Amino acid sequence: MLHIVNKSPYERNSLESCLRLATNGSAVLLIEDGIYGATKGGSFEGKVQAAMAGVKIYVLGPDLSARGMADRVIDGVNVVDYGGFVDLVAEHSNCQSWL
Amino acid sequence: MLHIVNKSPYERNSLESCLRLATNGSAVLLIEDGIYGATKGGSFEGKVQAAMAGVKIYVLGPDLSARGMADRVIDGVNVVDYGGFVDLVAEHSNCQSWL
Amino acid sequence: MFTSSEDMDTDEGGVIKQFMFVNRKAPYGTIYALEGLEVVLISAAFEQDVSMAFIDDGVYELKKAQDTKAIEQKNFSPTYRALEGYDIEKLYVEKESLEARGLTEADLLVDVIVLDRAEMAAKMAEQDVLISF
Amino acid sequence: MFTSSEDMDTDEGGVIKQFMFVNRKAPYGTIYALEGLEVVLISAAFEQDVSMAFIDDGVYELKKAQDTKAIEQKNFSPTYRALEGYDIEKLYVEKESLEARGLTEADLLVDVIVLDRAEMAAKMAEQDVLISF
Amino acid sequence: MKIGVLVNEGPYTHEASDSAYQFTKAAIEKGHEIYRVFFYHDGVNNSTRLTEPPRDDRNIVSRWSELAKAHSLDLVVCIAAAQRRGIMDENEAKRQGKDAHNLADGFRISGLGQLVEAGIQCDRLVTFGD
Amino acid sequence: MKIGVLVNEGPYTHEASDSAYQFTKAAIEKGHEIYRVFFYHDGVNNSTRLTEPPRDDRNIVSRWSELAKAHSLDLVVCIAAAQRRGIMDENEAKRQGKDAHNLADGFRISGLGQLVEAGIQCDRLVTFGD
Repeated sequence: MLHIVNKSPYERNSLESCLRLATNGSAVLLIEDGIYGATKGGSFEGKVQAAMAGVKIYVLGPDLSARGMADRVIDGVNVVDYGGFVDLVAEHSNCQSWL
Repeated sequence: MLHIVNKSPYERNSLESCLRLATNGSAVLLIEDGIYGATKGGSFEGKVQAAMAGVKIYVLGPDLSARGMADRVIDGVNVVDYGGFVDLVAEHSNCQSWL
Repeated sequence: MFTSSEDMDTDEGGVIKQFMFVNRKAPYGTIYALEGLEVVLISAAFEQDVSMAFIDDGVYELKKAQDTKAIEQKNFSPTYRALEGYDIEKLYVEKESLEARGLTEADLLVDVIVLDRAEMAAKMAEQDVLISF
Repeated sequence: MFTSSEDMDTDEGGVIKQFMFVNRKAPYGTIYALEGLEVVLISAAFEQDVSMAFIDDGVYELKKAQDTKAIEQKNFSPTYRALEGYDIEKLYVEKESLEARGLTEADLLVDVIVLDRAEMAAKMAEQDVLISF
Repeated sequence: MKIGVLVNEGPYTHEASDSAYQFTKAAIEKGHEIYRVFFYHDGVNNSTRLTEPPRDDRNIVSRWSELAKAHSLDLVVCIAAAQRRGIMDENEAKRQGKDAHNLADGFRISGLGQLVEAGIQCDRLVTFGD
Repeated sequence: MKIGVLVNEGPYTHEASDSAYQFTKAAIEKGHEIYRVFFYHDGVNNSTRLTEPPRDDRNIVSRWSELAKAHSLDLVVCIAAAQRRGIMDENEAKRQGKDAHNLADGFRISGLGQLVEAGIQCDRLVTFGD
């Protein structure tokens, strides 16, 4: 299953809820303001690091670059472009957007 | 100063930020989905209780009733109607909406 | 409000999919709960395997004693009780979301199935289509 | 984008008020940062005592190295550097918001005044008008 | 007291416009002067006369129009925000070469300066939004 | 693969419509079939031809219209959501007694059943919103 999160973890509970309800082996893609969840140095980083034991984390490159955060990605998080976003949707049998 | 918060403290950081930046003696009015911050029994109640040492908390009755929470108000929180909302605005020299 | 009958063509060649409508927003502050219900009701005509999940502030949608007179919005909470008549009976509520908000099943206006986070996660993972509000 | 000149009538009888524009949202995910800047620039024509506060995700608005080509939105971050030319020089950034996001002053594209939460709270309390985005 | 109101979200999707309306009505009842209601961001969407809500629901747009008529309210829609979102009066439609316009009775389109000016002129400015 | 796209927010205010557009374009480039793009909630506001964004900004509405034309996309606007928010095609305007309509080229207004049907027909349904 692919989870899509588009909100900053500092503003909303979306990423936290997503990580709480993502089963082991599922994938989480961070887009739009959600990309801040994939960045280093902030107070939410630990939760993402811990989650990476069970789920794969992806982040949308175009949204990272727009926000000037392209050089801050947590090690082990995979950066994808819109084509990669499409591939993730195709590779997983279903998806949920945490609006 | 009057602070107005219209978001659930379980969904967003608005109320938490408001309480962090409200000076002693200021007032906080909870409206719309913000009313959940004025209700008993949830995991955010403690933070509101603690804040009440320094700030006065008000909640908009019409929004409480709409959500079926009229009988759950934390002791010491003042329930006002739209007229009371107007009075709060008039009584304080300025106001900030935590959108 | 819920009487629209456009596109009720249910002849989809017998495909039955698992549809889950995921509700994470409180009522009235935004329209998502109400317009979400509109989709759920329409979906009943397509004879799919439909369920609703109530997570985070979505559990507030089911709170008893809603009275919207003073905000001049329509109280749509009775619609949740009408869902049974549409054969929509799988209303899953996450236990952790209820507890964090100090609510219990007795506070809800309709019978629900309470799932803990692991059960809810498994239920979501097995769906074909998830639509989230 | 920032050239609108409607209602530039600044003859307000010499009243000077303290205006603070409070920015709490990240850029690009929503339009509030951009349309907020539009108000700030217009306000410069009214010769008021204007300041901006950057709190919570609002601090991300000032992050260096924004490059919006791939999302096809306009990069409006250079506008923050142009504010000085409009005599808008009081850009207050909350220290706690920066730290929670792992940012330092060196990450910001313009000179700011960093205030801790108590100083920021005091600054907000003394304003005449607060407009929040 | 002179009060200004800023509405930043459109009708129905967010409660902001409802709250702003109820607040404005209550302020008038309390004897205050509503100097101006300014519609910004998606708030401009409150001013389209093309809405047709379900019969058993409130009509947010015409409710504002009627309140404006009854109390000579100044309802101002930000021109820049309106252009981005497809709100046009007859003049703007002509100027932009559009074949239709949709501004409702009681609203006028003007610049952002009207918001700043309201901040200067009013004793209080109250914001409603998301 | 057959993909459906659901857009729940209007143009400019939220990035949702931008993301949905870029996703749709990329999916087409990858050889997938976009079965339908459904506009719900404030998403219906993507379909008004009255927008006039600043010259140096993207035109979100016409970008959708052009993509639809180039790839025969089915862009469906929910009728109930559209009525609440003031989006009308010529037929609807006539039926509701409105003096104007604003639906842009390439969009059609229809019922919510079209969303459920897309869920049934598509291999994937991807939602963009707030």
